[in-house]
Amino acid sequence: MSDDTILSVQGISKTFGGLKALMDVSFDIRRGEVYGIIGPNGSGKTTLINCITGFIKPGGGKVIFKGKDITRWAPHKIAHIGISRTFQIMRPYYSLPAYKNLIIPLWSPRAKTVGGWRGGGRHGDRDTVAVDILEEIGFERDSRVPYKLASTLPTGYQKRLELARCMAMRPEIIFCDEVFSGLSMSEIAGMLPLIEKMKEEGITLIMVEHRLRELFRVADRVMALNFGEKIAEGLSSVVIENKKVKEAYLGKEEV
Amino acid sequence: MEIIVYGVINSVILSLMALGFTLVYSIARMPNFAHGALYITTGYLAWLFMNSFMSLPYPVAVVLAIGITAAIGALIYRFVMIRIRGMEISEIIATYAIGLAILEGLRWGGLRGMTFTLPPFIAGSTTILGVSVDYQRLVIVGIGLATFAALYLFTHFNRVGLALRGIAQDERAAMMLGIDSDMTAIISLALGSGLAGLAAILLLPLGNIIVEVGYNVLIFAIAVSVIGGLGSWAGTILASFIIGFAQILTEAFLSSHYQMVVALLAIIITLLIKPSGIFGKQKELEERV
Amino acid sequence: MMRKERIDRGVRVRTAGLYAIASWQEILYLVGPPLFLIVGAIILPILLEFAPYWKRVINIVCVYAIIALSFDFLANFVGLVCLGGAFFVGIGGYLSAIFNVYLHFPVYLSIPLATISGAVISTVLLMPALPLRGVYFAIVTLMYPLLATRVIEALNIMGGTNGIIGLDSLPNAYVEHYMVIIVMLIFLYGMRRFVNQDMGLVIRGVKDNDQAVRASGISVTKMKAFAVFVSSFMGCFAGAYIAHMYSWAGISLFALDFSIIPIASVVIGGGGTLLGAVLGSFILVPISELLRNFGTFRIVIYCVILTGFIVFKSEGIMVYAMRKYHQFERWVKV
Amino acid sequence: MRKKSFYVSMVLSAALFFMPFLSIAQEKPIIIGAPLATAFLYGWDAERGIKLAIDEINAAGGVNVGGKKRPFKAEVIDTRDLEPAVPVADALLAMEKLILDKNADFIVGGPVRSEAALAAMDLLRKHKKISILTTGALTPAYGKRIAENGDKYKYCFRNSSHVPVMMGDFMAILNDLQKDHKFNKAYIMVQDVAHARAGGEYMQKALKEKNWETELKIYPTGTTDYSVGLIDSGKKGAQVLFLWMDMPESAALLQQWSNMKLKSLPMGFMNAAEQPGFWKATGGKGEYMIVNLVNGGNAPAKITPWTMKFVEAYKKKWGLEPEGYGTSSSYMAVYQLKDAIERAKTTDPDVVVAALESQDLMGVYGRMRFDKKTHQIIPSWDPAEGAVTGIIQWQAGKRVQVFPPKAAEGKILFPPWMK
Repeated sequence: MSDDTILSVQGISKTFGGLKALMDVSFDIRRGEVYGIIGPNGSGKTTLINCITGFIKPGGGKVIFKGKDITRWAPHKIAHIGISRTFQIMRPYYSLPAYKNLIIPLWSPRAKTVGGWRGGGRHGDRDTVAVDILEEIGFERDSRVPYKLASTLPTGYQKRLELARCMAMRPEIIFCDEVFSGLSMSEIAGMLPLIEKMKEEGITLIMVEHRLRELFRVADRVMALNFGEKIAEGLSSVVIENKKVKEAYLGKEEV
Repeated sequence: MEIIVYGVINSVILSLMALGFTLVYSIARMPNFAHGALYITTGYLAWLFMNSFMSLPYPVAVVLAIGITAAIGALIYRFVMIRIRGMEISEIIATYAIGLAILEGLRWGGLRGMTFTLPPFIAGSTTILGVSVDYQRLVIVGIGLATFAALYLFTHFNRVGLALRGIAQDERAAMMLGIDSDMTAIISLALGSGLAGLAAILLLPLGNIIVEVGYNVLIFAIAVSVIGGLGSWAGTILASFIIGFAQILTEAFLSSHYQMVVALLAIIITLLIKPSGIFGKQKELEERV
Repeated sequence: MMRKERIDRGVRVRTAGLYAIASWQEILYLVGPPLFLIVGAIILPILLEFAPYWKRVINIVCVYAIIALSFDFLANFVGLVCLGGAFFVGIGGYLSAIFNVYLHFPVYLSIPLATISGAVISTVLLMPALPLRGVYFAIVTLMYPLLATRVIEALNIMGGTNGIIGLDSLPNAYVEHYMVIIVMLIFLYGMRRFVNQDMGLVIRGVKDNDQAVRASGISVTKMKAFAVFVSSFMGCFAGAYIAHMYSWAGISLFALDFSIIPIASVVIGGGGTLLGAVLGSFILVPISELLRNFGTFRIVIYCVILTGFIVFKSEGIMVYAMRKYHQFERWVKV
Repeated sequence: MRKKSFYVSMVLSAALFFMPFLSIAQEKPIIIGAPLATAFLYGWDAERGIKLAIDEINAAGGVNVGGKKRPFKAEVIDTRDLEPAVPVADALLAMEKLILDKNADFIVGGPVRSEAALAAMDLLRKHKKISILTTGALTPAYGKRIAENGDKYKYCFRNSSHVPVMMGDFMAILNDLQKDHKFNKAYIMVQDVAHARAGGEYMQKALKEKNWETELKIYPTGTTDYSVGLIDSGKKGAQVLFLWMDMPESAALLQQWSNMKLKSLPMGFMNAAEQPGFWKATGGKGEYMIVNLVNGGNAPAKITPWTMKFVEAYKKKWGLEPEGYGTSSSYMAVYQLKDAIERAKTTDPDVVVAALESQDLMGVYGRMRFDKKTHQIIPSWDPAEGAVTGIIQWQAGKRVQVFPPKAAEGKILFPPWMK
C-alpha cells in the first residue's frame, strides 16, 4: 500500500445462499485516479460496490479508507466520511423537482461541515446552492429543466442528477455504477468532460462500466472481474489484451 | 405427555387456520385480510343449511358451505381485488374492509349469541398415550395432515397446481409461458377461501360460531404466516408448531394468561431477528433498509 | 383517438409564485379554501349550539382527524404504513391518566406532558420495527396495540381491564372544543409546511428512495425515527385528549377502531395531501354517526364506502377536488 | 362572538333547566335511554326487558307524575361496547347521543362492559342523569366508587348483583358440598378480565380458608383450548370445576369436560351457558353445569309471585323464555323508576335520587332496596329481605333454580360418572 492509496480493498468475499458472488477480491485505489471495473453481466461488479459502500455486509475481507477500517459500517457513515456512489437503477426522488433532489444531500451532516455549503440557515439558501450544482453538472440554469419534476426528466439528465447528488456531498471518492449505460453516443460525449472536470477537482472516481470503449478513454487503470474473481488489473491497454478478459467477454458473446 | 399430544393438536389447529391465508399470499401475493370473515361465513352457512330452511344432511351442508365460500373468495378477486392487484397496502385495507363488512353484516343479519354450533364428526373421547383426547381433535389432526399432503401433491404433480406454483415463483416468466395470472389468482383465492372453510368446519365444533372468532382466526393466521415467512408453506407449518407448543408450554410452566403475550411477542421478535420470517424469500437489500 | 388533457388554470399559474398576485380574485383563489376551512372549523361549535350532541361529535371528528393526519404523514410522506395508530392513542391516553390520576398533575400539564413523553416512548418502542418495510411493517404495527392490550391485561397493571378512571375533565365545553380544533389546525398547517421544508424533503426522500438518502450520508433510521416521533406526537395528543374528554383511560384505547377509521378517512379524503385526512374525517365520522341507528349495519355501510373508494377512486376526494380547482380538462385528439 | 355564544348557552341551559316543567305541561313521554350492546345476549335481553316493562306500564296508563299521567318511551342505542375492536369512547359517545340528542330523562341498562360503565359515571355526573345499571358490569368497583365519592356519583345506581355477592352465593353452595359430600378440591378456571380475575382470586382465597385444595388458572380472552388445564384438573382429582368466563370458547370447555368424563362438578359464571339454546348448541353436553344468572328471574323460577308472571309475560311478548343475565333486572329498573318518580312527584333527578334511596319494593327477584351509601341493590338469600340471585343447574335440558334454598326448585344433581 503506497502513500497515495486512498482506498484499499482486501480480500472481499460474499456469498448469496450457495452462490459465490465475490471471491477474495483485493485492489488499491490511488488518490485522484479514475479506476475502472469491468466484467460481463453477473460478474459481481455491483455487489462489490454494495459491499464497499456498506449496502451489503461482506462475508469476509476488509475495506480501508485513508487508513481507517470501514468494513461493515452503515452506508450513511461511509457516505459521511466521503465515499459517494450512484445507483445502477436510477431512482431520483420522483415526487420532487430536480433541484429539490439535491436538498437531501445538501442537508446531510457532511455537506454542512466538509462541504461548507452555507445551507444551514434560512429556507431557500439550499435551493440556490442546488441550482448552482446543477448548472455545474450541465443543467441549463435559465431553462425550466432544473425545476421540472425529476420523474419527467430524460435519461441523460437523470444520470447527471445522480452525479449531482454525489457532488453535493463534496465527496473524495465517487463510485459510478454504470453511468454510461442507456445513454446515446452524444449524451455520453456530453458526460465525458464532466468526468474530466471531476478528476481535475481531485475526486477519485471508480467507474463500473459495461461500455468499455468509453471507459478506456477516461480510466487510468482497470480491473476485470469474472464470476466474482479478479482476473486482471492494470493499465487499460494491458487489461484489454489479457487473455482471460477476452475469454470472459467473448465467451459470453458466443452464448 | 399431555404437553406433546396437545401441543401437536394445538399446532395443527393453528396451521389449519393459517393455511388458506398462506396459500393466497404464496400464489397471488395478496394478504387476504378477509380470511377470518370467510372462515365464519362457512360455519354460519353450514349451520344455516342444517338448521334452518333446508335442514340438509351434514355432509351436503358442509360441502355446499365450503363451495359457496370458495365462490365468494373468487368473486372478491374478480370484482374487487383485480383492480388493485399489486398495491399491497390497498389490498390490506380493501380485504380488511370486506372482511369487516361480512362479519358485521352477519352479526346484523342475526349471527348473535352463543347458540350457533356445528356438530362434531364423531362425539366422545378416547385415550392416547395416557392422555384423554376427544375424537374431534383426532379428526382435526388427521384431516389437517391429509390436507398438507394433498396440497403438496397438488402443487407438485398436478398441472393446475404446477401453474400456481409457477406464478408464485416468477409471475412474469409464468405469464410468458401462457399461464393466466388473473385466472390463477382467482383459483388461489377460491382455494384459500375453501381452506378457510374447511378449517371452520373442522374447528368450529370445538366452540361456537360467533363473529369474534373471525377476528381471532385472522390474527392467528397472520401471526403464524408472518413468523413462518409470508407465503412459505413449510414456514407456516413450522411456525404453527412453534407457536402451538409455545402456548401449551406457557400454560403448563408459566401461567396460562401469558399465552397471547407469548404468541404476539413471538411475531415481533421473529421479525426483528429475521425480517422476512423463518422461511421468507425476500431479498436482503429490498427488505432491510 | 381522444385523450383527456389537463391544463393548469391561468390563475393557478399566476399564483404559483407569490410574486404574481394581481387582484383580489387571485388572492381569494389562493387563500379562500384554507380560510374557509379555518373559519369554518372555528365557528362550527357556535353554529351547532342548538345541537349539543353534534358538538360532541365535532370533538371526536377532530380526534380522528388528528390520528388520520398522523397516519397520512407516516404512510404517504415517509412510506411507513402504520396500521397501529391506536398504539399511539393508547400510550398517550394512559400516560395522561398516570400523570393526572396517580401524580395529580393538572390537565394543562398532563396533556402536553403525555403528548411529549408518549411520543418519546412510542418512538423507542417502534425503533426495532423501523428496518421493516411494506406489509411487514404494516403487520407488526398492527400487532403493537394488540400486544399492549394483552400485556396490560396479563400483568394486571394500570387498572387492568377496568382501566384508570376519574381523570379531571376539561374545565368547560368551549375549552374542550377549541383545544382540539386549534391543535388540529396547527398540526394540519404545521405539517403542510413541514413537509416542504428541507428536513421534510429529506423525509419524503426516504419514501421515494431510501438507498439514495443513505448514500447521501443521512441515517435513514434516524429520519424514520424522527418521523415516527412526529406522527406519534399527534397520536399521543389525540389519546391524551380523549382520555380527559371522557375522564377515563383503558385498554380499549388500543382498540382497532382508532387504527381503522383514520385510515379509512385518509383513503376517502385522499392520501398524501394531509388536508384529505382532515376532510375524510369530517365526512366519514359524521356519516357513521348518522348511521348509528342502524347498529352494526353502519360498519357494513362504511366498509362498502371504503372499498368503493379504494377500488374506484383511489386518489380520494381531496386530490380530485384540487385537480378540479387548479386545472381544467379538455378532450384533445392524439 | 364569544359574548354571543355565552348568551346563547345561557338561554339554552335555562331552557334545559325548565324543560321538565314544560314537558309536564305537555304530558310528554318520559324517555328512558338504554345504551346497550344489542348484538350480545346481555344487550338484547336487557332491551327486551325494558320494552316489556314499558309496554306494561303504558298499558296501565303510564307514570303518575304529580297527578299527570305520562307514558314511558324507550330509546335504545347500540353501544357495541362488547366488541373488542370498539373503543369505550364510542360507547360513551353513544350514551351522549342518548342524553343530548334523544333527550333521555333516565338511563337504564348499560353500558355493558365494566370499564365502559365505570367511565360512564363521569358522563352521568356531568349531565346529571340518573342511571340504573342493570346488565353486564359486575365489577365491585362501581359501588365502591359511589361510596367513596359521596355526592359526586349519586346519580348512579345498580340493581343487579356484583362479584363479591355472587361469590358469597357460590361459597354457600361449596360449603354445603363440603359438608354433605366431603368435597375439598377445586379447580378454578377464569378469563383474564377484571371481574373474572377478581372472582377467581377471591374464590381461591375463600376456599383456602375453608381448607380446600385449589388451583387457579387464568386464560386470556380468545383462548381456544383448555385441554391441558382440564387434564390437569382430572389429575389433581378436583371435584369442583369453578369457571368464570364470558367468552364463546368456554362452551368448548364444557363439551370437553363431558367428553373426558371428568369427575368434577362444573359451576360458575358462564355467558355461553345461560341461554335456553345452550342445551341444543352443546348437544346436551352441558348438563349438570351450575350457572349463576346473577339475578333471579332470568330463568323460570318461583322466587316471588311476580317472577312467573314476568316470565310468562316475557314469553308472550318475545316468544321465548328470558335468556339470561340482564333481563329481570332491566325489567325491574323501569318499575323502580316508575315507583321513585311517582313518589317524588317530579322527574327532577335530585328528588328522584332521594326517592330511589328510600325505595322499598317487592319485585321479580325479591325485595328491592338500594344501599344508601353504595347505591347497590341489597342482596339476600331470602326474597322477603332482599334481591335474590338466580343460580340454576342444567337438568335434562331445563334450567332449574337450585340456590338459594328459599327459592330453589330442585336439588343439585351430580353427573352419573362421578359416582
